[in-house]
Amino acid sequence: MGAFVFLSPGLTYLVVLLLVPLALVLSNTVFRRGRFGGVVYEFTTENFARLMDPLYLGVVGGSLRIAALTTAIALLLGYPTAYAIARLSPKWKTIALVAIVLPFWTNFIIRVYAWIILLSGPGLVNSGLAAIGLGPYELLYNRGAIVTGLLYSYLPLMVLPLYAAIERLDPQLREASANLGASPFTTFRKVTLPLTIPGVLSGCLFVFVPSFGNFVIPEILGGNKSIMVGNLIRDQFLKARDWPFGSTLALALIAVLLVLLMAQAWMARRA
Amino acid sequence: ACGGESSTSPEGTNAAAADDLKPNADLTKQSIQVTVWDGYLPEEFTKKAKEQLKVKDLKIALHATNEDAMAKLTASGDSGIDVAFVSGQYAQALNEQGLLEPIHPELIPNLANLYPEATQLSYDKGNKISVPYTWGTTGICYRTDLVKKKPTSWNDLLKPPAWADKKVTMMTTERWLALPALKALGYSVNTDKDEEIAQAKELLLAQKPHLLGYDDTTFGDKLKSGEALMVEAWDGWCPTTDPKGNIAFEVPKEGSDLWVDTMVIMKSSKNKEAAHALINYILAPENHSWAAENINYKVPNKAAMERVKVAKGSLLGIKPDELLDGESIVDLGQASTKYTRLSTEVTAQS
Amino acid sequence: MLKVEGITRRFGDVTALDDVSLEIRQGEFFALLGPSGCGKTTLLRIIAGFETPDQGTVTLDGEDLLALPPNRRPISLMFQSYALFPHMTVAKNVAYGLERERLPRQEIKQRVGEVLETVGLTAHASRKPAQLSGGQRQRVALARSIVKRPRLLLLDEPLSALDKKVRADMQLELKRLQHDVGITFVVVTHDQEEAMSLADRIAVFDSGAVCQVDEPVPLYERPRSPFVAGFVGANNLFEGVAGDADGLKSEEFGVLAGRPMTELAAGGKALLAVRPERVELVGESEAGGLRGSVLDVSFYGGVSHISVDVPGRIQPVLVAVQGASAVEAGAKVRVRWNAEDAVIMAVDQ
Amino acid sequence: MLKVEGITRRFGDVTALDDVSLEIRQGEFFALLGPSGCGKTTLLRIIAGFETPDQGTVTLDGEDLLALPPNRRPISLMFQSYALFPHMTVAKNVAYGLERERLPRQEIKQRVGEVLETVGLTAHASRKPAQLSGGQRQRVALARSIVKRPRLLLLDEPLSALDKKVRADMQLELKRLQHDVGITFVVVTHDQEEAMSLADRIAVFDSGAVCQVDEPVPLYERPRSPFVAGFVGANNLFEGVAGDADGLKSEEFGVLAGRPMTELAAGGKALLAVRPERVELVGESEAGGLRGSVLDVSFYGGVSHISVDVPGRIQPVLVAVQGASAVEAGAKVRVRWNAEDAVIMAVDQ
Amino acid sequence: MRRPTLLFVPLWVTYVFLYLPIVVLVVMSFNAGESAYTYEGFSLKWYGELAADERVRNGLINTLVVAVGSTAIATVLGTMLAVGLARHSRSKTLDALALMPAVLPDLVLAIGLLLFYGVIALTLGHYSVILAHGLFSMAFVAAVVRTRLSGADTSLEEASRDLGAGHVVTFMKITLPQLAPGIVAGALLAFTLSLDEFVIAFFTIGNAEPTLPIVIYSMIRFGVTPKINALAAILLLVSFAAVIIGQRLTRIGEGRSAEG
Ligand SMILES: Nc1ncnc2c1ncn2[C@@H]1O[C@H](COP(=O)(O)OP(=O)(O)OP(=O)(O)O)[C@@H](O)[C@H]1O
Ligand SMILES: Nc1ncnc2c1ncn2[C@@H]1O[C@H](COP(=O)(O)OP(=O)(O)OP(=O)(O)O)[C@@H](O)[C@H]1O
Ligand SMILES: NCCCCNCCCN
Ligand SMILES: [Mg+2]
Ligand SMILES: [Mg+2]
Repeated sequence: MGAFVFLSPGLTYLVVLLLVPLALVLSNTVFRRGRFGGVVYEFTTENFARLMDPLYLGVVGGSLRIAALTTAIALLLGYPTAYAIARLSPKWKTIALVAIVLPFWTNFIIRVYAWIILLSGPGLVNSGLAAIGLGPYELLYNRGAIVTGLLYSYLPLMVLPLYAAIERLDPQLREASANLGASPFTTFRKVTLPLTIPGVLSGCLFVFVPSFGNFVIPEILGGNKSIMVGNLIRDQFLKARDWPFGSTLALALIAVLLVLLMAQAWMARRA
Repeated sequence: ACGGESSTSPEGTNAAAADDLKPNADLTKQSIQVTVWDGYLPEEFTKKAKEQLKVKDLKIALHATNEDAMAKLTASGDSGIDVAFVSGQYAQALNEQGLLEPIHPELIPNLANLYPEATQLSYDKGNKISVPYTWGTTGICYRTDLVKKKPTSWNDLLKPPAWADKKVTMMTTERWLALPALKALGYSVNTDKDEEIAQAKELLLAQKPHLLGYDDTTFGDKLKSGEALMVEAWDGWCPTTDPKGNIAFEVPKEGSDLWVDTMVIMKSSKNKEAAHALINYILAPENHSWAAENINYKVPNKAAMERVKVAKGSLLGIKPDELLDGESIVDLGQASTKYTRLSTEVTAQS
Repeated sequence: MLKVEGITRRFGDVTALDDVSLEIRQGEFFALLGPSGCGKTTLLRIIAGFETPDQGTVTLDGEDLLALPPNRRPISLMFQSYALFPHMTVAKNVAYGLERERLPRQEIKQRVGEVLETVGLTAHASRKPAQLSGGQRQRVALARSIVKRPRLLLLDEPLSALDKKVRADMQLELKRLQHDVGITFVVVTHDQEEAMSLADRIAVFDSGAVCQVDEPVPLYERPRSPFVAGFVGANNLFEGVAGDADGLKSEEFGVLAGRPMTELAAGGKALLAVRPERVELVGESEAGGLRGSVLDVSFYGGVSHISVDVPGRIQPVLVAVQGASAVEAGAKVRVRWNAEDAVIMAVDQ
Repeated sequence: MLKVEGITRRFGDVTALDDVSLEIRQGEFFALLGPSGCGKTTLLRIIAGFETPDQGTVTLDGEDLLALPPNRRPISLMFQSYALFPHMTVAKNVAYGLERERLPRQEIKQRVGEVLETVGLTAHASRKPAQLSGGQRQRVALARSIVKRPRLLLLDEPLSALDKKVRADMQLELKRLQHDVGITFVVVTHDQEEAMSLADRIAVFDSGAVCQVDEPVPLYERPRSPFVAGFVGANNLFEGVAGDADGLKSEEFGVLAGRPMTELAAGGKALLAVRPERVELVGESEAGGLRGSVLDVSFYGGVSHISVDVPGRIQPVLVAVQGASAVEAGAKVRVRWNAEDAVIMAVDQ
Repeated sequence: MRRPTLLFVPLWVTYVFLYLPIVVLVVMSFNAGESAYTYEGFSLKWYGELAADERVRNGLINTLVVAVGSTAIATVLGTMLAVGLARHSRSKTLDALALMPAVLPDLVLAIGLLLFYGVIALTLGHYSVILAHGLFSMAFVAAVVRTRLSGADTSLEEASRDLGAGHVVTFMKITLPQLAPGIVAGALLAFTLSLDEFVIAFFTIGNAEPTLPIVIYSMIRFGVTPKINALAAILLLVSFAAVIIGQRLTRIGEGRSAEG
């Protein structure tokens, strides 16, 4: 009864707008590209064979590395941030949290462009460095710039779930740990961190996924020089008009994410 | 239903297969939906055209790139679009999929305003399925004050001299990415030979470490700011009219392309008479000249070009016959995936 | 050893502690006894370092405790709400404090094993707290704080969820720890029996203030204020005025036998307190005492409580007798006591 | 009224309840008494509907309770962990159940006011639970469940966090409620005194099974099993064999005076139990009883417990005397009791 | 307890990181020159140009319509879904399904939805974007709310049921207020994501008037001018105002509930 009332609206939505569309995408993977784009309904496995091409596997691997690096930095910066916010007084907490999401209410693309102003050859960072006799450095149009942009775009998605997890920890647990002789750092390592693993996992997922599938930031900040799997998919759909192969790449991407999701579920259960 | 079937209809659908259209149809019952590049039509266009054509409604949607437009036009059952602006080879591809309504010349008297050269475009000889709106070519746009030597060859871009190292950009859209390399090697921009494409790839890979980046849209800004010294550019987007007067455009000696942005009418349109009337309206010299004056692209409309005052530094002076020296990019069907792969291989390389 | 001086702590408009001073001696078993909400937990939290007093100082052997962070204080606190780590097993919870001291693994294992044995949870060592009953959790919390053998052990209601039997074992164990290991104990409790049986000295709190600090027997037998008299043991209280050599002059009952605790101003308002177990229940026909009728007989196991309605009093007089009682509700009786068993004290206005 | 039949509930390999059957009568005050972890909370949760038994039935006046969702059962449960709604004030918490019955606002207000008065929290009506002390929270939980005047009120350790004084008031209040409103009570407790003073009947639990259901005095005075004898009151137990008319034949002490509870097979293993308050402490020179020396004297307020080390026994013999005791540790004494005060029962193998 | 100031160093690092580009954007919006990169003196002219730009204005309105609509759907359905999954289901598959829209790259979702809308021959418009945004937002709301639920004390719900409340009343009166911080956080996240979402909107808006990100995307295609910076500054200002008003409103709300 309760199950039906609470679950059916959301599940219906998910089936109609997620599963059916995905089924349509997936069904494309076994067909051929038409001569001028579109799909010819002729069974083939060539798309999967193509996927194994080191060229594409290399792009997937590179994207994984970039996304993982972004996620790791986001976690290292986001956790202490969320932790500090959770320790503020209720009034400041709200303000600090809103301040985390506020930049997001401008615009994704504009914000990414702002980094060009900062990082470009004659840009602000280099001017600053020049003032102290350093540089100029090539800060833009490379992997570092991509990671910076991804981090900038998705850091709040790390902070929010972490904050939620940390905030609901019983403060007495920390007190108990301190009382038993643990330094603040040990308390963090042994009590706070293990109990907030679900938040860590959600945050990592929320940062990793859009980083992994991104194509706008590699374009704008990476100068298109290192493409990610998102660019690849976008190009197959919009440029090469090879929907079957684009769908196959998408399937690979979904597969990677499913593996991550399962890993997450497994770790959350252990935590 | 998942996108257009691979149509077997022969190239250049003949007019006999087309609907019968009535020249005197009641346009007040028809509404037109247009999709066009941003900035490609004047702001007051909707109001003025609607008034003059007396159509029931006129709506403009925007797309950013050909690819975006293709996604809209080919994906869903009914796009609801009557008139679309796309580049020539895309018009060709849309037609191959049977999505285009043949042009009914009798409904567009202003076709007569076009240059004769504009009816001989290789992707659509005789304007059977498309009507050209702007045209131009691709070349090297550069800072006259900062280059040590004026670029004259695609090789200046492909193998930048030390003073331009990491200060050049290339376009990323796959056919234009390949163009400089193919031309430098003396091949056709429409080649489908694996061997030739492979050689182009080698050139592009060798070039990559010396690039600032790949850029289709903001190369002009990079030139102005001095981040870039030479960029691959479409003529109209090379900011030669910049007040500082330090930017110039050069078509390399190996030759280049002729690109055309065209107007097409969708087969699914229910307002075909109005669609033709709209194209006819655009081809009127006083309307068409707006494009040349405001987007700095030449228009293939003789009567219109004659009205245009060419500003200092403008590239509008290039004549149609010079333009026709450029090679038209045509759609390569199945072989176009080779270019996708080429661009993937180049951009994926680290 | 531990010196608490002039501690005040306010929460908004609630004053949880109001100028509290206490001194606890080395090796002592000290109990804080007081009604719910009187500030006992707050005091322990200040000593342990989780609450900062608005005023006052706390020193341990002369060293300012308030300057030390909680993890540097040689003090263990057992939390009233247990605060067990939900992600660790019972054994891990207990080992936590020892691991912080970097003891050899073997020693940790052994000490954890021993303490779990003591609290009777050896079989539950590998369970998580969520799989334990309330009393089992309390015992884990207790084990976790005693295993460290700190210099000062603060226990907040350590035994409230335990049954009498386990409780008695635990009490013995706490006493053993005190003697063998020389730990100083501060135990919070609202259970006067527990306080009296365990503690060397007891501080009675009321609304954030200390009322009396004393050893159990004097506290019980010579309460210094009506509050203590009422709170420690269910005293029978009679109002009246002091002055008579034999006892208290009461309006309703004449002179009631009793001994003043201290010199009392003659004619001052005073209270006479007599313990239920000091009150004798005799037949109606006997001499002396007050007449009344039995209202209710409650059997408490070892003792029975008989409430006797005495005309002229609102509260019944409570009488405790050993074992089950033969009297029945409604019986006409007399209650009486010896003068030396009743205490007379002044009522402060 | 409430009939629990053959209830079994397992959690993994823990059997929390093992074939439990009970019958609780209309208007009765029934107590579940047992050590920590024996399954008391689990049974209440099954009756309230938050746990489904693996086997067995529960009926209320013949109606199958297990078929009803918790909110349709005319039963209130006071949670051991209180389960107060943290976002509501005390008054709102208490009013919650009444609001669900759509009573007029005026009536709700009045009843909430009354019950808060009863539990002594009128002044705290507009506080949130987080601003209350442990004992105050418990009283809110109690108020919240009694205000509904349900047909059956289940209380899980309702008074464990309260001090003796408030506790006595609460106990009286519970009894009053039982009489005035005619509510049937089931109270879980691990405190035998509480069980005995409050309850009409008591069920003693051990590891998920019912050991004995009886009225307080018989339960206390005639325990039917060694477990009950040991758990209810601190009994002194002596091992031996049955058969002698006068008592128990013990290896170490010869025949110990006592009366068998039931017919016992002669020569069968048996246990003699005698209450501390039935044991008399006399000088070493007196006749009868067992010789020993005083180990420890604990003062409990109303009573003192004296443990006497009797050679030949591991456990000391416990003696309870009223008030403070004059004997000191180390004194040589004798302990003795009357035959009718000692119970002999069989030990089941 | 004393707060170690060291704790707040990362917080400040984060804020500097988040706000440095924003400050630069705002400063550059007052640039007298044409370039988005080099400052050439103070001017308000770009604000004037922005004010005259009808497309930007309409884009903003469309974005808000889409964000409000999709957030409403996502908040209601996502909360119910979270509660349903946490309390009434043990299915790992359903858990994964509910999270999937949040972890699926925009592009895949966009392509899938485009195909789907094509199959059912839906003429695209703002509502198709709202449905699409509602989908991934729902997953975010459900995830955030579940994080909160997993720590919630189930005995509160039991107590409510025991006091005579049915599933629905218990949900409204007990579960929901317990979850409120999670729901607000989830809704905020959903709203934020929708405001800024480009890819899916781009694919599913059809020929309807574009949302702001699409307008910006096409503006940027033709080069970056300080007009875009001016737009960013205005958006920021609007956000600040919205936050402050929101705070006032919640404070009033709290005040009232404290009295009742
Ligand atoms: N964080 C707080 N905010 C507001 N008031 C508080 C807070 N903590 C405690 N109080 C109040 O301070 C007083 C003392 O609380 P404390 O917890 O010390 O009592 P206690 O003696 O331990 O009671 P109990 O025996 O019931 O646990 C109480 O009135 C309580 O309501
Ligand atoms: N959810 C659960 N999972 C596993 N074991 C459980 C669970 N709930 C209870 N138990 C176990 O079942 C047994 C009975 O628990 P219950 O809570 O009924 O005890 P109790 O008699 O109320 O104890 P206490 O007086 O300590 O509260 C205990 O051994 C406990 O560890
Ligand atoms: N500003 C970027 C918004 C990204 C929203 N992503 C939603 C994820 C859909 N899979
Ligand atoms: Mg307390
Ligand atoms: Mg229990």
